[in-house]
Order: sequence, then structure tokens, then C-alpha cells
Amino acid sequence: MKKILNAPEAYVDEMLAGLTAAHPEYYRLHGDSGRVVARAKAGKEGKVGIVTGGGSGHLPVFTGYVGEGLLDACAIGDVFASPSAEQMADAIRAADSGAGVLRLYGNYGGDVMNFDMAGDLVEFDDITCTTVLLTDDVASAAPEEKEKRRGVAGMVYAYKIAGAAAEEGRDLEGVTAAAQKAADACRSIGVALSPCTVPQAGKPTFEIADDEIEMGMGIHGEPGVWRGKLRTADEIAGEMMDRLFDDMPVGQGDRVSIMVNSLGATPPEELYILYNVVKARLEGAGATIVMPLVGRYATSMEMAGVSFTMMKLDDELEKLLTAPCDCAFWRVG
Amino acid sequence: MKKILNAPEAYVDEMLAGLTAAHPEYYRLHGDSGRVVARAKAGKEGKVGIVTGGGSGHLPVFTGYVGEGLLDACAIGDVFASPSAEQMADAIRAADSGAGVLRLYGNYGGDVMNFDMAGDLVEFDDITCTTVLLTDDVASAAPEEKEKRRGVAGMVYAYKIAGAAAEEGRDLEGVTAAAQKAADACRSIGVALSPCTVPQAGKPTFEIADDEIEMGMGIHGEPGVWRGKLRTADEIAGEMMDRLFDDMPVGQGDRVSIMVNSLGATPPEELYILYNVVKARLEGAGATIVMPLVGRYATSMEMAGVSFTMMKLDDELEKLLTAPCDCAFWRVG
Amino acid sequence: MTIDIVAVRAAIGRLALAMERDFELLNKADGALGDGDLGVTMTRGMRAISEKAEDLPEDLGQALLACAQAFTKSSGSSYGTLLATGIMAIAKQVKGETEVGADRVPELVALARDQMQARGKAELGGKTVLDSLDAVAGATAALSDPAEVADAAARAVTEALEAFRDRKATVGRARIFGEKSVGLDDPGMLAMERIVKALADREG
Amino acid sequence: MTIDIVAVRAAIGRLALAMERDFELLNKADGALGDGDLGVTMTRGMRAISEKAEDLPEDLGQALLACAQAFTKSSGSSYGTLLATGIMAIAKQVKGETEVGADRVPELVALARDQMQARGKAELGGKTVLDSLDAVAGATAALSDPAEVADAAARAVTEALEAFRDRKATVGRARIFGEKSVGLDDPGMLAMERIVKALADREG
Ligand SMILES: Nc1ncnc2c1ncn2[C@@H]1O[C@H](COP(=O)(O)OP(=O)(O)O)[C@@H](O)[C@H]1O
Ligand SMILES: Nc1ncnc2c1ncn2[C@@H]1O[C@H](COP(=O)(O)OP(=O)(O)O)[C@@H](O)[C@H]1O
Ligand SMILES: [Mg+2]
Ligand SMILES: [Mg+2]
Ligand SMILES: [Mg+2]
Ligand SMILES: [Mg+2]
Repeated sequence: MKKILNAPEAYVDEMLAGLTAAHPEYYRLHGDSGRVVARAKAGKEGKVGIVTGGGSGHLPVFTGYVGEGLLDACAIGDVFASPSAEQMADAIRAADSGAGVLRLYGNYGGDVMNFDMAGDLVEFDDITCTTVLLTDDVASAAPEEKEKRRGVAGMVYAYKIAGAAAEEGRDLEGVTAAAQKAADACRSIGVALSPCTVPQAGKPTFEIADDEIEMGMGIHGEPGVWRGKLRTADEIAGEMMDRLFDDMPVGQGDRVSIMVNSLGATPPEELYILYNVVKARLEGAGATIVMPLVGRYATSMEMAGVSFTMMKLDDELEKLLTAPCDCAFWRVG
Repeated sequence: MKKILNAPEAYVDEMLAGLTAAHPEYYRLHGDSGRVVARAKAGKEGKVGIVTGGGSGHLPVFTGYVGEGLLDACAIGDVFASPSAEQMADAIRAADSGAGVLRLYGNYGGDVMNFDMAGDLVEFDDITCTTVLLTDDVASAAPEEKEKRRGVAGMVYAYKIAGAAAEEGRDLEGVTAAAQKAADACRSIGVALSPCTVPQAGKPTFEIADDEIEMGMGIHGEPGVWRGKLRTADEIAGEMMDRLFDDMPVGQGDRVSIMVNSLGATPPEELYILYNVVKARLEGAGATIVMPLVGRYATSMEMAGVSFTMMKLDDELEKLLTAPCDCAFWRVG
Repeated sequence: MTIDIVAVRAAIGRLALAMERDFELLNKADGALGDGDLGVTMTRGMRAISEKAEDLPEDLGQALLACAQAFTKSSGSSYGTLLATGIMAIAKQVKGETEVGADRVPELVALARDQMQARGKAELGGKTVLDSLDAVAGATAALSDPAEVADAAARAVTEALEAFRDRKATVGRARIFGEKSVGLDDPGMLAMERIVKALADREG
Repeated sequence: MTIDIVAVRAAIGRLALAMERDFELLNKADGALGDGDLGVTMTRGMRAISEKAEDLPEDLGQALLACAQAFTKSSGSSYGTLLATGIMAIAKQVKGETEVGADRVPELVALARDQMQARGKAELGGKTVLDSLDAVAGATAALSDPAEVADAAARAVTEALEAFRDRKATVGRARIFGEKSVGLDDPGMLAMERIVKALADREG
């Protein structure tokens, strides 16, 4: 896979420079690590802050979701690598306006350790932090070990819910509870068709034959549940829905939102073909679909593949999901 | 390149079914050819209609731009193939609310003949039609033969300008004039890194070595101006800006909008890296950038590559460009 | 012998068969200088027309109009639209007639050529289907014996194909191939050669 | 002989050199069971510390705190953060002291191990850097002669590496390799073997 870049070492910094230059109304670099992005216009005074962080290469995740009704700040690492604890601490400081800060991010070892350490660092600044981890990828551990699961595109739903709760003026406990509820209500599954290349590594994250796909593969190329021949869109979507339903049954009268997400190279045309099955399965189970999201919400650069994320809603979650939000990549309301 | 689909013959119809199912608030299928998409909510009574059309595989182009402040209807063909004259006539009928219809589309032989024939067909319905053709791709013919140039991403700017003019209540002549002004003010250039596969053909649209790029290649794989080794982002962007400036000089005090567009697989990270050069070159020439567009606005499925489109603005164009619009893929205001 | 609806139905049958046979040939020729769909266009179009063949009215104008519409609906490719344009032009001209003499062939072909040229906005001599039709119209002018017309048309369309082979394409998708088009048949001219020979019943 | 800032500077020098030397080795080990960046983490981290070496204060607590911070800033990788956590724990313990005896080594290593365990939330016995530290703390317990401590530490860290080689990884990125991790060194344990040997000046 060919990439358009200058020096691999400059990839992330140049990307952030371009992002903030193209969207100065949304994003600004905060502090001098060069790796913390905060809202261009600070949130309301006294609003609970929400920070996230993780490796680069997943746009719009993570940085892209800094914006009104979403995140306040984000610490961003090298491609697929955790930002440092120092950078996370800076992001927490940027997000704080006195009401405390929720750390909302995906369950990856390095990120967890660093966000914990960042919490230790900002204790000196008297900033209270809470944590909600996304563990939505059903392929990454059995239900009995749910807490070991990776966080993937469910993050986007959690940002939306937590962001709306904070914008409503809830306190840190309330925002944290809403985020946790969102995280608990999300299940994801992905399928990979082709790898991507980490600029500094210069070679693909994994190898896969021209007629093969891998069900359940992680967004960095972590092994999935099976690898086999490419199947039809209906079969792929069917199995993905089966796996989601197995983990979180959906029935008559349920209200759910569903995200059909491209991992990067897979075009929207293919997402819409998949959506037909997704819709039929959900409605066949008696559920009502609320605000389906079809597009590129959480990617791995030029990886080909898709993920489905399902969030079961109650009245509170539905209200927060459909509340307004605004960033360069996503607008609701 | 692997694709997620069912039968190749079903690709376009399933795609349209999914698109309209996922976004019923924006799109509906019109007529019974199954290939005409119109606004879910009809435009204002007495508003000039705007239709476009072309081959599938370019989402958000063409169908995606049906929406408020944009298009009224769109006829869509098989992948990379013109819709039929009958379908275009249906789209024109869907767009008409008595004030006439502007046919606004890219300069491709089949599309032109069919839209002309569609015009003959709707004469029986007493619908007055005008035409504006996009010929923005500077790589496809010399300036002396500008009228032979292909239409590419400049289409998006023209939709926006014409759509805003129609929404303002201008008459057919006025909307057509605004669209023509927009078309005349746009210049594009693309670079391709990898091909895409047309489902029914089953093989890539072109072959290119792993370390090569083609400057000026068309969005269906039409030959460009040179093929050579992959270069740095700065070099690629530099040459693209040179070619745009050669064709349409930009100087002190000019106001321009610029689109940095992914042809599909190229991720936003790379677009932002390119944007740094784009911005430096435009500002270096003394110009002011208005509403830069960085993202996937006109694609060729999973093709890797980028295009730049530059539109020089005057007060009228700037006002229309920044006026509100709303479709599933793009919102302004 | 004149051309009536029975002759038209027979011609449709021959042409439909020929297009099934030449499916790959035309796709390949178009693949070399275009997008490779010309065989698809022609078989799809002829299948659509064949389906209507039995129901075509005696009025040749109405019959040809129905053929043109069937072709138009079946695809949006340039060639299909051009052919439909030509057929429609002839349809208008023979409206109300149930028989047409072979002596009308040159006039009707020239009419089709002119309307298609207006539709495609291309010059004669540009190595397109227009040049095939132009050759047929010229070679059949002043002839009236059906067999002579058929012979002359079949000969002219092949000669045109050969005469233009080594010229550069200037129109449509083939244009972008520039010099590379020299030595290659224009797919639309090749298709017209097969069409005329099938209609004239002068195969091989 | 006790450990003071001069000894710390010398140890930093040896460790920095060792990490430049082992760059590929550690990347490769991490590439087999993770994301292949452990060599990058360690050379970057040691370069950051080396830059500060001359300016480190005499107070060992302050000096080690500065080292930990330099490491933390240089990357966000798991290993870097764990090491920084361990160094910080030791730093707090020796705050205000300018000399530390070799007899304190087992206590300080155990302290680092515990804090790192708290940070990483992993069990002992999981085939991670924690098991290396645990082995060192155990083997040096009750020793006080600097040479004996160094010998015991170097021996224990190698033995731990070998003892865990055929076990299954249960923590971090290596966990997802499951059975495939059997027979492969845990990259973090391998790195700790190189670190301890460089600090103890017991190479080869
Ligand atoms: N503007 C035109 N004028 C005359 N003939 C044309 C024109 N454009 C295309 N053709 C003819 O049509 C043929 C290609 O037809 P087709 O494969 O249907 O085109 P496409 O697939 O590009 O729509 C050409 O070989 C040429 O003979
Ligand atoms: N939670 C943990 N607890 C203890 N050690 C860990 C933990 N996670 C990782 N490690 C150690 O760190 C090593 C990997 O470090 P590193 O390459 O920096 O990880 P990554 O690149 O995934 O952030 C592992 O071999 C293991 O020894
Ligand atoms: Mg063709
Ligand atoms: Mg075609
Ligand atoms: Mg690693
Ligand atoms: Mg790492």
C-alpha cells in the first residue's frame, strides 16, 4: 500500500498541523507537546471535561471528535501507539474547567497505564478524574472476560452520550454514569479485508491472501476469530449480526442504534449494501433502528474492512444520542 | 482489491436500497427505473430544479448531493457508466416544479448524449432545461481545448453554488448563470496511487507498480500526464498546485476555496499532510482561503489517490458557497 | 422486394443472433480503446428489442420508434444512445408507411448519420460509427435493387473499417488513447460492420 | 562501595550503550509478540535520560525522578510507562539520600515491582517484566556485598527469562498470540535481562 507522506517521523505532527489549519473553527493545539488537541472555543464554564486519547491513524477517532457536545480535549500518540502520560495529563488540564474530567477511551494496555499515570500527575493540579473504558469488541475476549475486551468504534457512541450529558450540565458523577451506561450498551465486531501500513514500520500490519478475510480482527491487525475465503456481503453481514446478537440479544420493542463503519478503504457503496442486511436483521428481531450511522467513524488509515457497532437504547441514551453535536467530521441536530 | 458485495449485477441497486434506507430523511427513490434518487422532502414550490447524473461508484458524487441547498434529483447508472436517457428524463421530471430544470453534470460523452436526449424527451412534458457542464480537470486537455476537459470534483462546488442560487429563489436563467460561473471558476488535478475494481468487470481499472503514481490520471483510470516513482507529499502537492496555478493564476487579494479530496482509500491523515502545502502555496501567493474542504467529496470506490480543486471566488460565489446546505454527506451552515 | 414488418422481424432475429455471437469480440475491441462494454450494450439492446419483435405494429415508423425506446431503456452507453437516435430519425421519416423500398436505404442511412452526428457533436472523419454510416450511405446512393444495395452496404462498411484502422481516434473514450489507437479498429465501427452485415444478410 | 550520583551516571552510560546495541534485538522480539517497538522505546528513553545525565542532582531521589520523567516524555509505550513507574517508586523511597548501599537493592527492586504491578494490573507469573524483577528481588535478598548482588541479579534475570520462555503470555499485546507465544521470550523480560546486566556490569 502506497502512502502520501513526507518523513515517517513527521507523519503525526504534519497531520495535526494540517487538521488544525484546515479546521481552526473546531480544533487547536494545546500546550507544547504538539500532541494535545482541544476545542477551538472552550466549552461552557463549569462543564465537566471529557478527554480521550490513543494512537494516531484512526481519524476521525480520536482527535476528530473534539467538539461541541463531544470531547473537550484529546492526547494523540504516534500511529497506533499510546500518547505519553505527560501528554494525557496536558489533555486533562486542557479539558478541565473546575468540574472534573472524565477519561473516556479504549481498553488498550498502554493507554490504560498512561491515563492512570496522567491521573496521578494532575492530582497535583487538584483535578478530579474518573474513568470509563470502552470494551465493545466482542471478538477480543469471551463474555466471561468482558473487561479484557478491546475498545473499538463503540467509542464514538460513548463520546456522543458523554458529551451530550456534559453539555446538559450534569456533574462528573452524572457524566461518568452516562458514559458507563453507553459503554455497557455497545457491542462491536469487525472484519478485515486488507491491512494498512504504519508509516514508521513501512510494512503492512498483517498479511492476508487476496481472497481471504478475517472475522473479528482488531483494528491494529490483532488476530480475529477466523480467517477464511471472502464471502458475499449478505453472509458477512449475517455472521456479524449473529455474533452481536449472541452477545447482546435484541428483541421486540427494543430501540437500537447501529453503526456500519468502514475501516478506511472500504467505500460507502459497500457499507450501504451491508446496511440492507443489518436493517432486515434488526427489524426482523422486532427492534426499531434509531439514527443509523453509516460511514467512516473509526478507521485504521487505508485498511479495508468494516465494523458494526450496536448500541441498545433506553430513553436517556436515546435523548443524549440525538442531542446536537458538532465537529469537523460529524454533526447531529 | 477485495470488495464486499453480493452479485456484481446487484451492486448498484443494493447500494441505492441501503442508501435510501439509511437516510430516509434525505433520499427517496423516484419512478420505477430504480435509478433515480430525489429529495425526501420536495424543494420549495416554484424553485428551479437541479439534476445531475452519471455512473455509480463515486459517492458522495452524484446521488449523495441530493439535498437542501444542493440537488433536487439524480439519475445514476451502473458503476462508471452513464444512466439511460429515460432515467435522466425521469430525474428531470422529479426535479421540476414548474420553474425549469438545470442539468448540471460532468463532461463525459455518454452522459452528454443522454442528457441531451433526455431533454428531447421531457420537451413533451413542457419542461424547460438548461445545461452546465463541468470541465474542471486540467490534466485532460490543454487550455485551448478547455471544453473537452472532463468534469471531476469541481462538480461539488458547482452543486453547492447552483443549489444555493436556486434556494434563494433565482429563476432558471439566474441559477444557470451562477452554475456556469462556478464551473468556469474551478480547476482540478488528480493523482492516482492505486486502481479500483468495477464489480461487473472484476478486475482493476488499471495497473500501476507498487512504487509508482500517475499524475493527472482520470477517476476511471484514464491516462494522466506522467507516471513515475512515488514522491514525497510535499513534492506531489507542489506539482499539483503548480499545475492549478498555471491554468488559473492566483494572486494578491484573491479569495479561493480549495478542496483536498481523497479518491477513496487515501485516509484523511494524508489529506491533512497535503493541506499544509496547499495552504502555504495559496497564502504564499497572497490569497485568502475560504471554507477549505478536506475529505472524501468525490471518489472512485477504493481507489487510492487525491485530487485538488480550486475555486476562485467573487462576492457572489462566496456568498453562495457559504450559504446553508444539508445532505447525508455534507452540511454547511 | 420491399422492407415491411416481416422483413424487419427477420432482420431483428439475424441481428440479435449476431450480437450474441459477437459479444466477446465487441467487448474486447472496446476494452482496447474504451471501457469494454460494447458487447454488453449490443446484446442487452438486441435482447430488449427481440422481446418486442412479435408485438411490433405494421407501421414501420411506430415499429422502429418502439425499437429505439427499447434500446434506450436497456443502457446509457454512448453507442446505444447514438443507435437509438439514428433509429428514431428513421422512424420519424417512415411514419405511417408499412413498406419501404430498397432505394430509400441511402436516404435513411444518411438521415441517421446526420441525427447521430448532431447528438454526438463529432466531426465526420473522426473514426467513429458516423464514418461507417457515411460509407454505407455513399456506396448505396443511386442503387435500388435490394441485392445490390445489400452487397454495396456490406462491402462499404468493411472497407470503411479497414480504411480508418490506421488513423487516430478523436472522439469519445478512444480519444484519450491518442497514438495508441492507430492500428486498432474503432469499436463502434467494428460493431457497425457486424450490424450492417447481419441486416444485409451478408455474413462472413 | 555504595551507589551515588557518580555510579548512577556511569550506569546510565552503560545502559544507554547497551540499548543502542540491542535496538534491533528488542524490536524483533517485540515484533514476534507485539508491535515491534520495544527497541525504539528503550533507545529513545535512554537517549532522553543521557541528555540529562550531567545535570542530575546529587540527591538520588531527585535524580531518579528526573530520569523517570525524561523516560515518560519520550514515549507512551507500556514498557516505558512501567519502567518510569518503577523508577519513580524508587525515587520516592530514596528521596534526600545521596548514597545507597547495595544491601538496599532487593528492597528497592521489590518496591518497583509492586508499583509496576499496581500500574499494570497484572498478576505475577504472567510472563512479564514483573517476573524478571521478582526473580532479581528474590535472588538478591539478604545479600549486601556489591559484587555478590550484581552477580546474583544478573544470574537471576537470565534464569527467569529461560524459565518463562516456554510458558504462555497472559498480559499485554503478547496475550493475543496465545499458544504461539510458547517458546518465545517475552520482550519485556528480554529487555530487563539486558538492562540488569548492563546496570550490574555483568555483560556477556
Ligand atoms: N460523440 C460521438 N460521436 C460519434 N460516435 C461516437 C461518439 N462517442 C462514441 N462514439 C462511438 O461509440 C463507440 C463507443 O461506444 P460505447 O462503448 O458505448 O461508449 P462508452 O462505453 O464510452 O459509453 C465508439 O467506438 C464510437 O464509434
Ligand atoms: N500490564 C502489564 N503488566 C506488566 N507488564 C506488562 C504489561 N503490559 C506489558 N507489559 C510488559 O511490557 C512488554 C511490552 O512492552 P511494549 O512493547 O512497550 O508494549 P506496547 O508496545 O504494547 O505498548 C511486555 O513484553 C511485558 O513484559
Ligand atoms: Mg464502451
Ligand atoms: Mg460504457
Ligand atoms: Mg511494543
Ligand atoms: Mg507500542
